[in-house]
Amino acid sequence: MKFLERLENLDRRILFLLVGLAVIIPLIFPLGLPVDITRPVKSVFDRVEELPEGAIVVVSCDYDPGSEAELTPATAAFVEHCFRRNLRVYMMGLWPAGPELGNLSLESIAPRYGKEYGVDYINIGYRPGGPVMLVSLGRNVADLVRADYAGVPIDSFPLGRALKSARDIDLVMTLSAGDPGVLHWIIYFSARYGTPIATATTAIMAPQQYPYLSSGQLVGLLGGLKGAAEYETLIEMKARAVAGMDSQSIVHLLLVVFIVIGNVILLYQKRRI
Amino acid sequence: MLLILLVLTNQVELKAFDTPNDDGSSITLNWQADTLFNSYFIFKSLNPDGDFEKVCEITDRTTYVDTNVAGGQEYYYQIEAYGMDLTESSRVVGPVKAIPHIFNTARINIAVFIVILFFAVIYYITRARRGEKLFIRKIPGIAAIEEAIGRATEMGKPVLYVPGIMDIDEPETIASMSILGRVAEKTAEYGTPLYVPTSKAMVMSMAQQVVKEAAIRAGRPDWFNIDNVRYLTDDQFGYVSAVDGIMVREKPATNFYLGKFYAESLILAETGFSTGAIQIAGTALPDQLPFFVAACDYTLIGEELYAASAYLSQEPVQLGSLKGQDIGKLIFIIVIVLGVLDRLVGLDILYNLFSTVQQ
Amino acid sequence: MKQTIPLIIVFGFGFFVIIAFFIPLSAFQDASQTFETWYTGVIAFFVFIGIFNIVKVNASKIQRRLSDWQYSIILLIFLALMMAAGFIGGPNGGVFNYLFEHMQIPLGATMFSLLAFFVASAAFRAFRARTPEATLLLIAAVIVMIGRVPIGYYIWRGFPDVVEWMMNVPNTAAKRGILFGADLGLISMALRVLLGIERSYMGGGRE
Amino acid sequence: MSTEIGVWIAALLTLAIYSFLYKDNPFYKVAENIFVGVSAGYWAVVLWFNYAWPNLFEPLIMRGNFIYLIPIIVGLMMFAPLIPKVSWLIRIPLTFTMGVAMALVILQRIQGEIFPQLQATFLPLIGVSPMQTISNLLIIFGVISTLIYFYFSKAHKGVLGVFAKLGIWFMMVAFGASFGYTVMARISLLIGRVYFLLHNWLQLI
Repeated sequence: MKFLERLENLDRRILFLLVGLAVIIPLIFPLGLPVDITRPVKSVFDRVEELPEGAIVVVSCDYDPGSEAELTPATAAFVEHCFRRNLRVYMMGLWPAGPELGNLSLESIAPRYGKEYGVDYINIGYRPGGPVMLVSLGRNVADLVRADYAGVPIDSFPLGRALKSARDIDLVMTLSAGDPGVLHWIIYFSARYGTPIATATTAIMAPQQYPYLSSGQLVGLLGGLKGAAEYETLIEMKARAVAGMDSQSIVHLLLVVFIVIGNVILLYQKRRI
Repeated sequence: MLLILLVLTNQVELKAFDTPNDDGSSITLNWQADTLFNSYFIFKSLNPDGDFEKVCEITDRTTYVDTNVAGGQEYYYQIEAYGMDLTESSRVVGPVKAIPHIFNTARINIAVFIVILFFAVIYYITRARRGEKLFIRKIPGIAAIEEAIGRATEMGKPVLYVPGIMDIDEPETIASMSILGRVAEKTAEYGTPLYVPTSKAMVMSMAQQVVKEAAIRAGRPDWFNIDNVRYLTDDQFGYVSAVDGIMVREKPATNFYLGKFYAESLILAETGFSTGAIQIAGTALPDQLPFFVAACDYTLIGEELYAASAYLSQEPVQLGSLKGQDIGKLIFIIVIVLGVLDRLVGLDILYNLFSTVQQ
Repeated sequence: MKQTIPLIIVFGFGFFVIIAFFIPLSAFQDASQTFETWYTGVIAFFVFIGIFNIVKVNASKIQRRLSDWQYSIILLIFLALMMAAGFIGGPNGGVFNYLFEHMQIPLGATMFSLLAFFVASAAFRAFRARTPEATLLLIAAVIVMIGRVPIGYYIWRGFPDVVEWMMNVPNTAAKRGILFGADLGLISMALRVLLGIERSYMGGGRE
Repeated sequence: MSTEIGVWIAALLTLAIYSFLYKDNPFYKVAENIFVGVSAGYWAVVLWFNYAWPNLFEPLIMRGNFIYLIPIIVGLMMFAPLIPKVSWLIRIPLTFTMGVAMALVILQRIQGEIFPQLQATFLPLIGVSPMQTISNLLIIFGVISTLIYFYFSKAHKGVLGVFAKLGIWFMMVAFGASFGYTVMARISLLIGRVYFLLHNWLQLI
């Protein structure tokens, strides 16, 4: 049983190497496993389906490049769905870099649906001030938003004029990677104005949202890259998120194997004592 | 016949009233009307039969808050509803005036709650101050803090104290600063070096004060080295990369991670583990607890973090507040049980009591 | 005075903001709002003492030729470069954005992604059935880990539902319990701070 | 392979950080110090333009609102420790911030967290499916026993001990589940970086 002892003191760099390979190989040679749909994702999808044409959806990009890997695919899939349903997208962000990242998705998707800036979608950019800002935004948008992200007066756009306060918002989608983010939207916005909030979060934050899902404070949830992959599947447009799912599966299996080995070692040690 | 019925049912019922719980700057209008209507003109006047001025047009809802009102002035309102080819006016309602309110009655539930909790804590603090002995059970993670400092001293290695990555407006950071005071006092006594890298300048300023005063209290003002309490960068991962560097280069024997953490928790804890340090973590929110629990030797969970500074101080007054918290928990449990029973019998009294959405 | 004035400030501003929350009169609302603005401003303004500290610590490291002092030069150069780019060219300036996009973003994302490796090493070490508690941790982790990925669905179609149930029921329950406890601890601590009973945060001694 | 300098810089920095997994080395040290320098500068600029300027200086300088001198002077007290005689003045901005922050935190946690979460725990036990009844009972039990675990002023013995133990079990299941749930996120990040290296830099996929 020398082998097990060696495994026990396994240099963790070997683990690291295996994890690295398990990610790289399936990316180059994809397997194409199917994706199942969970209820919180379906709820977001259904809510968007139920909205009447022309409804205003606030898409708040509350993330930064650190979580871009997880949230950009979700942003893209959600915006795609909104445009397909002819909803109006009002983009903003509680994090400085968020709206810039979100804009990349808007700009690449809008032309495909013939959407016009200022009419069908708008980006008002980064909105600093967290909680305080959210409260005043819900009260009166005009107090706070005078120009879009490029500095063009907001009144010069039909969509800019259409949104006056929280009452005009049919749904808020926050793509959230931390604070300020989904919690602030719930506490400072929804709790005050009753606006429905949907969210896509990093997978790390997802479990934390379940209490809010079950209390109805959240409409639905896209958790991590998996959530984005599910949404991509629901809108029948498989892209980057679905591609990453194979690597996910392999690494997860690898981890389970590690854990099993760890426990075999434990059993062996126990028996020896 | 049908037409008459339509006309009869198409009445528009308007209600105008002073907006509750505001500062006297608005009047709220609500109306009920048949779904055949899709747009409403709102008119307002200073006297019931004077000239009504159009205020605005509403299309998508049946409520409006008029904020363009002078305090104390009486107003009259009327609404015209438009449908496909129907028009209907409501009767004139009024007079209404906007009155400033001095207490937000919608928040009375919160006020009562705060008063009860404050009272519970203050009550036990007072009892403790009178010299009453209050029993507080041993909390393993907290007991481990002193041992861990002792271990670093024996090994002749420094102690690393990471106060989280958030600013002093986060309660976890404040709790961490309080614990830092106790940790610094101990390390100063032993003469063990203490590194406190921070991610926020304000936390650095506060930590410098805390450590300096602790050194003075321990009678070792010379031990305090201001450069050991330093600011690195506000950036989450920039900060982590530098703290990781400190860990592998200075090889501290004990790492404390107490405060508010996000994804960096596991990067810190795993790097710390690889250097063989004893690790004690503590954070209040559940998100990062699993990683600290998995990778650290001891973890202060949730409330234990806040209890730690009171516990470490061993001051009766502070311990008294822990007893007050326990009363708070008891209240929570009772409220939950009552709330469930309340729904079981279908009363929903408690359910509504804990509502916070405002109109 | 060194203790009293700060304690009066903490008490005064703290209770004012709490009371103003319940009084809709505009005088209270406006004052409360103003303090909130000031406070965000003051917090942000403090970053300059941080920058001052970085320069001081690293300059003295270079001067005293402490180990790895050469790297401090790199740090100071990039700090100066970034600040110059930002304050001269503005936060939307070209150089500023270029450095942000091609240095800070990839560095941050890569540092973050180290977690993929650390999650593996932590799982290998920690998820062993040593005690009943550790066993629960291990079982829950493995079920969710498999149930969350497509391959889990392949193995057994019920997996995602089990995962959802675990997230919805035991997970929600425990986290809610932790939240309630933590919030009580927080309120009690905040009260101790506001009343000046807890003052170790400002280096203050005992009562 | 990419011909863009920016992509090359990013790729090399990425590899330098990964080299830390093997062990600490000069490449990592260079990347680390660049990172700290660049990001500290970045945040100084962002915090100034987004918070300090609009909240303190713009009202004073552009609108002549002299009351804003107060917070600015309070803020400047951050430099007080440099002058030993008045070093205690640093406590003024610190305590001001804390006073406001603590009050806001108390209010928002009660309004936004405690109340809605309590409300959500008042779960229906009848009129739902039997499975849901069991789940709801478990949630209620779980919340209560977790709260009991945090009871400080009684030893965990007898009934209290049983509940506290149950509380620990609930927490362990929650922690395990959360850990398992987040593994995905972590892998996603690595996928993101590997995608960058393979796609944007090497252009293999």
